[in-house]
Amino acid sequence: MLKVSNLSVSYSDVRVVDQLNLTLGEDEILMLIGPTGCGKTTVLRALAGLIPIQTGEISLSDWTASPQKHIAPEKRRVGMVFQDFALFPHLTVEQNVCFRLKDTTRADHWINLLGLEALRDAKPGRLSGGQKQRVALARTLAHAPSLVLLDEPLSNLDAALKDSLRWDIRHALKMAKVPAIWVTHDQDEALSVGDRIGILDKGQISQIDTPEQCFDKPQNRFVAHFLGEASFLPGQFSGENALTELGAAPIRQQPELTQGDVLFRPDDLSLHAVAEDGNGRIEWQRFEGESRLYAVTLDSGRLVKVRASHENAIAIGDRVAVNIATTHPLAVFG
Amino acid sequence: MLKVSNLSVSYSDVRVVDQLNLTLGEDEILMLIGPTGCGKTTVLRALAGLIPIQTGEISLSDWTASPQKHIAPEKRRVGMVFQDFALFPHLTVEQNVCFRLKDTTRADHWINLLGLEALRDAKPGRLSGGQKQRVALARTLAHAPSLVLLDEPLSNLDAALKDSLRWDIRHALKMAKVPAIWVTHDQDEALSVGDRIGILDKGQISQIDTPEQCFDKPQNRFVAHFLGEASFLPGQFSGENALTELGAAPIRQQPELTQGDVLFRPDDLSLHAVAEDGNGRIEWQRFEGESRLYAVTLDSGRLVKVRASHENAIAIGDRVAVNIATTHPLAVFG
Amino acid sequence: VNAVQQAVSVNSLPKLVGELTLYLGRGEGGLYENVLEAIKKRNPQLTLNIRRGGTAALANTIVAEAQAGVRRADVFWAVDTGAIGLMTDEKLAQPLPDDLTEQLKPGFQYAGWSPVTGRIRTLPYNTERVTAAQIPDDVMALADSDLQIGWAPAYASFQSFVTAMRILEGEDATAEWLKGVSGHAKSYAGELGVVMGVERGEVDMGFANHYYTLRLKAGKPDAKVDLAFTKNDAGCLVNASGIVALSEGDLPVNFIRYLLTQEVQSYLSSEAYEIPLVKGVAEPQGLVPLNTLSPPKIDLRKLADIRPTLNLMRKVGVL
Amino acid sequence: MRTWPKSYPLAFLIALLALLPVFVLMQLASDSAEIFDSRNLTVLGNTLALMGLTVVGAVMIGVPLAFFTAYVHMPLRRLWLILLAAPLAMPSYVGAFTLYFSFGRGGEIEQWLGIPTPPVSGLWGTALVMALYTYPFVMMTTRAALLSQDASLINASRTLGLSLGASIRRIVMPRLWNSVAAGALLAALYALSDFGTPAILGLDTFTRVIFVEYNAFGLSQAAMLSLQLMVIVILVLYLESRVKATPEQPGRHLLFWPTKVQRWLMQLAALPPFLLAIVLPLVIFVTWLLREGSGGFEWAYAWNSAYASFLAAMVAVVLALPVAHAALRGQAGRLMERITYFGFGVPGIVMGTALVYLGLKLPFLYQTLALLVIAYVLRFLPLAVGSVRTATENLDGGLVNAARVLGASPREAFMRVTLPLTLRGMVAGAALVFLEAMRELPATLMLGPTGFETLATYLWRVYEAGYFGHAALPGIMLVVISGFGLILMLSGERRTEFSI
Ligand SMILES: Nc1ncnc2c1ncn2[C@@H]1O[C@H](COP(=O)(O)OP(=O)(O)OP(=O)(O)O)[C@@H](O)[C@H]1O
Ligand SMILES: Nc1ncnc2c1ncn2[C@@H]1O[C@H](COP(=O)(O)OP(=O)(O)OP(=O)(O)O)[C@@H](O)[C@H]1O
Ligand SMILES: [Mg+2]
Ligand SMILES: [Mg+2]
Repeated sequence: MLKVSNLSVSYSDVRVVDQLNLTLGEDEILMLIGPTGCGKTTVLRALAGLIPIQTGEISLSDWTASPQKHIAPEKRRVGMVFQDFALFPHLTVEQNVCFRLKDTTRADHWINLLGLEALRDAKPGRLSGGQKQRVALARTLAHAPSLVLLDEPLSNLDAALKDSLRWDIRHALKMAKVPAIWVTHDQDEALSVGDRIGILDKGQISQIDTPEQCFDKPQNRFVAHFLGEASFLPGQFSGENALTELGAAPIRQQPELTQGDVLFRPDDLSLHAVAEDGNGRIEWQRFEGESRLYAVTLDSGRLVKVRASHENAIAIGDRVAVNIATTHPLAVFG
Repeated sequence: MLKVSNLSVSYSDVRVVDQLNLTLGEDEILMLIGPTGCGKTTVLRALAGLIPIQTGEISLSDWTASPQKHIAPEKRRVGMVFQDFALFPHLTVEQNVCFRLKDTTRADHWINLLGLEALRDAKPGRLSGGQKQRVALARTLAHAPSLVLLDEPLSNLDAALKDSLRWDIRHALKMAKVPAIWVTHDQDEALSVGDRIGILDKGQISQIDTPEQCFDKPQNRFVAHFLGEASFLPGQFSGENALTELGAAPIRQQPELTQGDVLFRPDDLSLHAVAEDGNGRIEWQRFEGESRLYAVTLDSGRLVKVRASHENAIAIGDRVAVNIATTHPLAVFG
Repeated sequence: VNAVQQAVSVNSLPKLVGELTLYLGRGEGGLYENVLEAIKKRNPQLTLNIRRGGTAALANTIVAEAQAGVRRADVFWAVDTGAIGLMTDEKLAQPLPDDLTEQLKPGFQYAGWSPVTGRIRTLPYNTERVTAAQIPDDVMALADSDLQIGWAPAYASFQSFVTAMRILEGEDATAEWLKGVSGHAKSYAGELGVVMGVERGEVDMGFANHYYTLRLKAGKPDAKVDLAFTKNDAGCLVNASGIVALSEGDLPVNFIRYLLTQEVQSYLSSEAYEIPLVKGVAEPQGLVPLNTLSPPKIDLRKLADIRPTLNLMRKVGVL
Repeated sequence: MRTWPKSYPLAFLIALLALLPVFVLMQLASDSAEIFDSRNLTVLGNTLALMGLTVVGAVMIGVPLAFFTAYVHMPLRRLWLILLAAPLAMPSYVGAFTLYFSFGRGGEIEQWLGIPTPPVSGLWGTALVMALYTYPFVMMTTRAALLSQDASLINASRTLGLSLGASIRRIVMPRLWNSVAAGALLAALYALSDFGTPAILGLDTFTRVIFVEYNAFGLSQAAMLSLQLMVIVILVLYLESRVKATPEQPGRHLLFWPTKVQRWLMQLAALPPFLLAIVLPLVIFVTWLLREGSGGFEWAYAWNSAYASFLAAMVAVVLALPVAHAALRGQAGRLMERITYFGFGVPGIVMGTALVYLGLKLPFLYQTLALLVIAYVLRFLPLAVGSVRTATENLDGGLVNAARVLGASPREAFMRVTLPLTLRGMVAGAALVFLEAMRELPATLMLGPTGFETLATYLWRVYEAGYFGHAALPGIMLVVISGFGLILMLSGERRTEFSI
């Protein structure tokens, strides 16, 4: 079990991670997301013992590190997949993966699973970006650490591989019963793979909860914006209802609020083209394969995003009628 | 206008790009996607003149390169954002971006737009992954090339930034009227930003067409699988209809085929939980924010993926009824 | 005729005027320097350019220059007679006037070059390990003594000494002698090393030019080393440093005259412990007077014939 | 479409220039009858043994010190670097002499402290002294490589559970071999060509045979023997060329912050080479200085030394660039680079004489400072080439590609990307040439302008005459000026620091 309390990290004078607290269960997977430069990699580096920490305490099953008591990285049994791979350029793929292994069966397992068989004897210099990432992944997982830190481990892989790999990794982590912190920029990944999601903003955790909770009940606008598309419309609240310019919407009751903004996800709204009237105009649209995302400028001037089937393509500038289509209560912010 | 004909590239003996043909209009953006290691980066490197080509011809407005006539990279006026950034470690962010610029206004423009103002004087060594990527992007765009090659330019950025940046880049490319080839692993990116998509498989182009065409009318199963989730069910075709184990489905007529597989996208099907009967069981499900993706093992043993609202969560192992819900004709393969 | 002739004084010499390039085949610390400084001071109109270097290296340079038709050196002052021999063999040396050569002691008068100072072969011995009486006065007897001997076979002075022995005693005797000594000898790089080895008691005695011992004792008065001499054989050979005029004219010759003056000779004798070779100059302190020694009579130019010596030493296996 | 790399013509010219002295040697040797004397076989054995031991010793001292100076954070880091590189400025014959003089029965150490010490002589003693005066070759080339290695690899290795020491062994060292080898090559060539040290310490090596011939005016035989020595040189060059590196991008630079105690211990361990190679000779000379007083020293000697050496260092580095560049472009370039090493493997006097013959072909240059600088460059070019090459070799081509895609010509890419990133190697190379030129003797004596006295020639003059007290001042000056030279060059290196 990992326990981090009041962790702060600075580079020279700049505090990059600020009083961070988190605990991780036996085999829990925490997805860490946040804007670039918010300190995700720094948190991982601190946990791995690669940079000194300024305040707080990090403890795993059998060690506790603090600013006074630095534990060397190699004593922590923490595995890390680096954002820039950090493959050993003088070793082949196989030698990289088997780096410290006596028994290479686990290495073979991961080499196979990650489709690196044909590249066993290649040096990192001639691998493609995705191949390098897979080697880095295999190396860490094969060394069976007691805590796994993954820094955007799949960012350079194609969607199909990414999709199957994230399940394989999750599976492996669960099987080995090791906790993991997984940094990602991919919302699908964050929402689907993790047991919990932590949203990091300027070195502090904004919300840490299950994917469903984070998505449906974001703590604040930052989280709402950061996970999925979000549009806000002002409304007057009365009990479980809010009155907005698009009409009445069911909301999650917040007794102390009588007015504020209602959070609409693109699928909470529907739209159809109209010859005349309607309540807005298409600002831009984007093809997403199975669906299309429309941005509509309402007549009030506010912009909302609406997801619709890919079949009906409405041209930019056309008038549309936007309606509230949700049946579940929406989140509101004061 | 870029014209590539019969381009082949090998590393020592291994042919990585094989007889590739493509043309790019004045200010067209081509999204290049494909599995890792399929040769995307290699294509870009060949276009930039960084590796010799074995056969074929590459021509841009004022030059033509062939195996006999190598044109030096610096003579091609081709800009490239490298997958591993390739920032100059001894130069600051500003010096990197202004590398060969006399007039730095364009550099300032991109530094601003990409939010690098505060990092002007930082050396790459202390940048986060996403920050590096933005610097690489700014550097290329600021140098105003006549063809832009982007190798996964946004893979390390968070979703929100990615989303806005891809529009900014598209916009800039269109404004400057430069054609671009943009390698990505992000399906949303591929489908939404590009004018056309090229799907590369083992060094050959499988299909090159508009996003809509590629998604709706994939040339072959590989393309279908690669762009979006795909399930196939066998059926008997008669005219514009196919009879499958889930019932009748509208198909795009293919006179020469009387039977084959029908391609179902997750939104072409619908499902609801049933106490008894139904036609399948939930194999796994995944939360995607606004929706949930279910994998259902039909009683025939085949697996289909169905997308449904995130509100109704059906437990794994529950029985469900899957129905065909599409109104538009589906693609079929012999 | 001039048995008790006084050496010439600098005061009686003509002033040197013009530019002169001296190749100085040895650097004697500040001492030669002081001599040259003094000459320059007396002759303000003389521009003296000095090029220093190893004697062999400078000799080779002069030969190379001559082959290329370039002449840079007017005078060549060399430590050992081998280099002088090369100059005369290559016909590069200008003849010297008789009145100059006649200033030198008998046996040191040559037409093509002039000896400047002499050095005598000595047997430095460790005063704690052996007494003077134990050192034989016949160098040939050392071959089968049981003394531990230090020598420097690669050193030019030693090779001149062997050459002298070869001339005096013949090839075979010399070969026997080398073989005999090598049985109880320790090799050093140079004769300074030999003297130091003796002083430190690594060996009982050694072969070295006299001045190394005198200088060592000057810096370290309690040094446990003293000098012994043999009689009438190569063991107490007096060899010389020499000077050759390479360009015609009076200036080089007159320059050489300065080196043979009373002042210069006695300065080198008292400060560098070199043996003055001009008639009527006192010998260095701490060295037994030259006239009490009995050096062998030998034409020093013959010492330049070093090739057979090397072959001999190689054959015996000491080189 | 294959065209000659742009650096080839220049490199070819330089290689040709480097080959000229060898041609002269061949011409000189053509008079010689004797090809090989079988009696020289034991001498050959001694030479090879000395070379081997020297390399081992230089690597064993130089590599740890490279780590110490590159990775350990401590006050006065640069001073340490300078002190540890200083042995290159001290002529090794001086060191050999003083060590011989201090150790052993009746040596100075026994006289002062009454502690008997083993003598420094024979094969082991010679190898020890040689290693003491050649380890900076290894230290400088290795340090330059260490500074450009990406530290994140050590981090990766440590998170995989490997201790720091083991990580260095398995991750840093294997990527370092080419730089170590480049330094070791220089040490080996130095050991092959040095005369003074083995002679003083009583080891019979090839150079002594050459020296005896030379002094007996058997110049042609000496040249022939030197050419034979070059066969060994070629062998060593070949062996070194087999060590290859994997290119990589430079990255974050690693720095360790040891505790006070650790730092003291490390500094204590780093001190002995400096004490033996620099302090001991100076102490001996100073005691003689006190006994017999100094005289005749002029400050101009110091200026002459510094000036000529500095010029040589700069020219050598500039010429090293195309050669190093060519070496990485192909077989032919590699060969050209190897040729430039010849000058360093031939004994100084023989090389000096060859250069006299060469210089005489250009009478307007003969005995001018310009020719002396050319001679230094011809002799010490390999010091610069080796350092520059290893630094460039380790650099991944990705950055150059990035520059070219931005429109920079290969030249511009080289100047603005490769060059700054390999500046460390260049500084190391310049420093090596500078230090080596400071102590160079034979060529200075034979080729410098008449009357041009340097610290090394003055030191030799007084040493040779046995006036050791006079050697103290030039000895100290050599070390001090080397220090200044190094500071000057290292300040150039500092500007490219891109570590955190
Ligand atoms: N220098 C090289 N030498 C030999 N093979 C190479 C070299 N560079 C790349 N390859 C191989 O060529 C193939 C294509 O590589 P490329 O980098 O073009 O892939 P990619 O499509 O960009 O993959 P990714 O999406 O992972 O970046 C890979 O299998 C790779 O291993
Ligand atoms: N060595 C360093 N010295 C100074 N500042 C640094 C250093 N490393 C990182 N930073 C700064 O600290 C902040 C956090 O960096 P970090 O790498 O943790 O970001 P991140 O959240 O991982 O971003 P990304 O998603 O882009 O990888 C950034 O603003 C970065 O510029
Ligand atoms: Mg990061
Ligand atoms: Mg790629």
